Amino acid sequence: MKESQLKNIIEAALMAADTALNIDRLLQLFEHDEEKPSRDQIKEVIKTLQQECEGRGVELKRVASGYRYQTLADVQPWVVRLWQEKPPRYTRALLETLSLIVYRQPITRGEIEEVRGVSVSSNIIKTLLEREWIKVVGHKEVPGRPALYGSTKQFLDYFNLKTLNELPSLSELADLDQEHPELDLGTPEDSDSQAQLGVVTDSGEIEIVGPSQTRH
Amino acid sequence: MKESQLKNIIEAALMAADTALNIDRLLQLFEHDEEKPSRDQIKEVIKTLQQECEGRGVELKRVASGYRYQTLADVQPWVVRLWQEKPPRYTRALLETLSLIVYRQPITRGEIEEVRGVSVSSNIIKTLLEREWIKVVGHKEVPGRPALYGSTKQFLDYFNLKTLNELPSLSELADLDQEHPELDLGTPEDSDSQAQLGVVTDSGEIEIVGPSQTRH
Amino acid sequence: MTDNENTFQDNLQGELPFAVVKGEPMTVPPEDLYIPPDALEIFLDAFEGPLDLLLYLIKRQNLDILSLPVFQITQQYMSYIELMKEIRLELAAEYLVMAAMLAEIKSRLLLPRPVEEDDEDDPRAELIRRLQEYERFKKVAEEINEIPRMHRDTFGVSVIQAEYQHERPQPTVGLKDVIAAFQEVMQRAKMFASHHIDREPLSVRERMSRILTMLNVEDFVEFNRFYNVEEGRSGVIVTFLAMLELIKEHVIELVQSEPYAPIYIKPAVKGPVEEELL
Repeated sequence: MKESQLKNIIEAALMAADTALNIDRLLQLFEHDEEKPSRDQIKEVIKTLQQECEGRGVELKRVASGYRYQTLADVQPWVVRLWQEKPPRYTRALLETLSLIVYRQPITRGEIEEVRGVSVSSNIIKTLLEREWIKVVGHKEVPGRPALYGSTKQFLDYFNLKTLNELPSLSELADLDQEHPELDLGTPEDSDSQAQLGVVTDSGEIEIVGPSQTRH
Repeated sequence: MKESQLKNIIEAALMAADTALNIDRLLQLFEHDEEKPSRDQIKEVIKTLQQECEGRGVELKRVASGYRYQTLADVQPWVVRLWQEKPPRYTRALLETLSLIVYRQPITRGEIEEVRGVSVSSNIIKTLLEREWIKVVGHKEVPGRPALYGSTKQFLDYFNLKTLNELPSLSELADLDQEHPELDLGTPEDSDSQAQLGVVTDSGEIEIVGPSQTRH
Repeated sequence: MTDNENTFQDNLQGELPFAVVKGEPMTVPPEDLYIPPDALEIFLDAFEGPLDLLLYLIKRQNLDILSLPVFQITQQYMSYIELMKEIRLELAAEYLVMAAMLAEIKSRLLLPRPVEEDDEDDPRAELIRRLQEYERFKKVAEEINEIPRMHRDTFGVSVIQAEYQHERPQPTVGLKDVIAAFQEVMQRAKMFASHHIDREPLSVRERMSRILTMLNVEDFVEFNRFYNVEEGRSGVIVTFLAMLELIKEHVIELVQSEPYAPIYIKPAVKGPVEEELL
């Protein structure tokens, strides 16, 4: 197969598909051919196609589940007028719940409520599940065996991300001990020793240890 | 608006839309802009975009209702494999209907429903007719003159049968039933007598007589 | 504690400093903190809970959480709760829990401190930890909201396929499947048929006539009297089916004066319908 033909097939397939396609899926298109392209060849073609998008209104983007052509954010204000309905807006409650699930997965609903200080409506969880942004990844072995939620590939796809590492990092918790050894909590009486928060963060994967984090 | 931006917007819109867009529709995208492009400008941009497709896997095609990007015929054999699902499976309802038509032909839909105890969806009959496994062999002379269905040569071909006589006979089925009333009736492996079927067939044209045909 | 309450009331009346911000006493709440009572509900809706409200109160005064003047914030928070109570707003439990927590902190601050205090029990530290924790996720949620999102900021490209007669794969069927289907349907049909043929002596049609005959004699017959125990289960079923059939044809009616009272059958119309059936 000529390289130009290979390129055309892959371009057309990526444009015609309604989901992102990964290399495996693209390789399958050629499984009946005598002369199958190699994985590297396909990657090479994708690189070329990505370059060809430069300066255009669409890009060939790599997201979690593969590659997809999508319109650029620059042209969005005009393109969005093709559709009558407005894209859905999500409430703060939903976004906060989503953030907790994404950054603290696997997490139970109760644990989300603990951090947010309010109950999480079933509707929010339902919406997130229906959108397939979250899924039940297991159950916590405590009374009631509550579901543990985690994020999905679809969530990453939807937010144009390849991996969780691309998410904004959680702001670091100020270490009360170090920064304010004699913290004045604004009270008449000083408190000279603080709770050990013992929080260790790094962007993406978040591990939290310490007495205040007794989520198991 | 710069021409490059105009081009990008139109390219993105045409690619994102799931239908063809005509010039009017494209003009509408800019109705909130201070500086609206002219009809001619849009036509010009479309011409440029069409040229840019040369040698690629997609083309910007003018169809009756407007312009749309579509994959080139050359790449279709590969692109269609994206949708190549496993062949669907037939439902039990369809198989039962088919078997009644084969064993009890000529039979009306009403008669099939009588035996099955449930109504037969039009879809099932349509599918069987489209598959050319059954055909209308006549009409019953009762009110409404319902169609009488029979099996076809294609049906025999598909199942590698020379004649319907090669089908296991009704009595065989009945015997099995009696011998193993507790069984859910596995399929008989081969059939060497079909005398009791009372079916006189020659492939294609079917005449049926016999005690099992007392459906009124 | 009465002291507290007095202070609290005073604050509401604006006679004492409302808050002390960076050492400066404030006697009037900042304007953006003023909530007309009837807007409270909307106001509450604007917050994602008590932590969010507390964060708001802190932000409005440009305070660092870490130097949180728990005392003043507590006053402020409590005054909101008080306001909510005044207009008898159904208070979200979470807000009240937070109020209790703040009240606890306040009371501790006013009491002499025990020498050995367990850090983990310090409600102030706990509150600050929770506020910080919540704030992180509040922030990151806002950031996530800014990420270009499909259908809002970007759109998938969906190019139409060229005309192409692509053969849809047809399901494959084995002859065995067809035969098995036939056996199944015949078996079912047999069961179906036996109800009609074997129980001929108790035909529904005939039973319908009998019911109507009974109703010819008496206008109003108790439901149970139509059922004859000696006929067994099948007899009961046939009678019941006959009744349902008659009801469907609007020939008879069921009457019940009150729940669990005896059910009576009476003819719906008299005359021609019965004759037709008989």
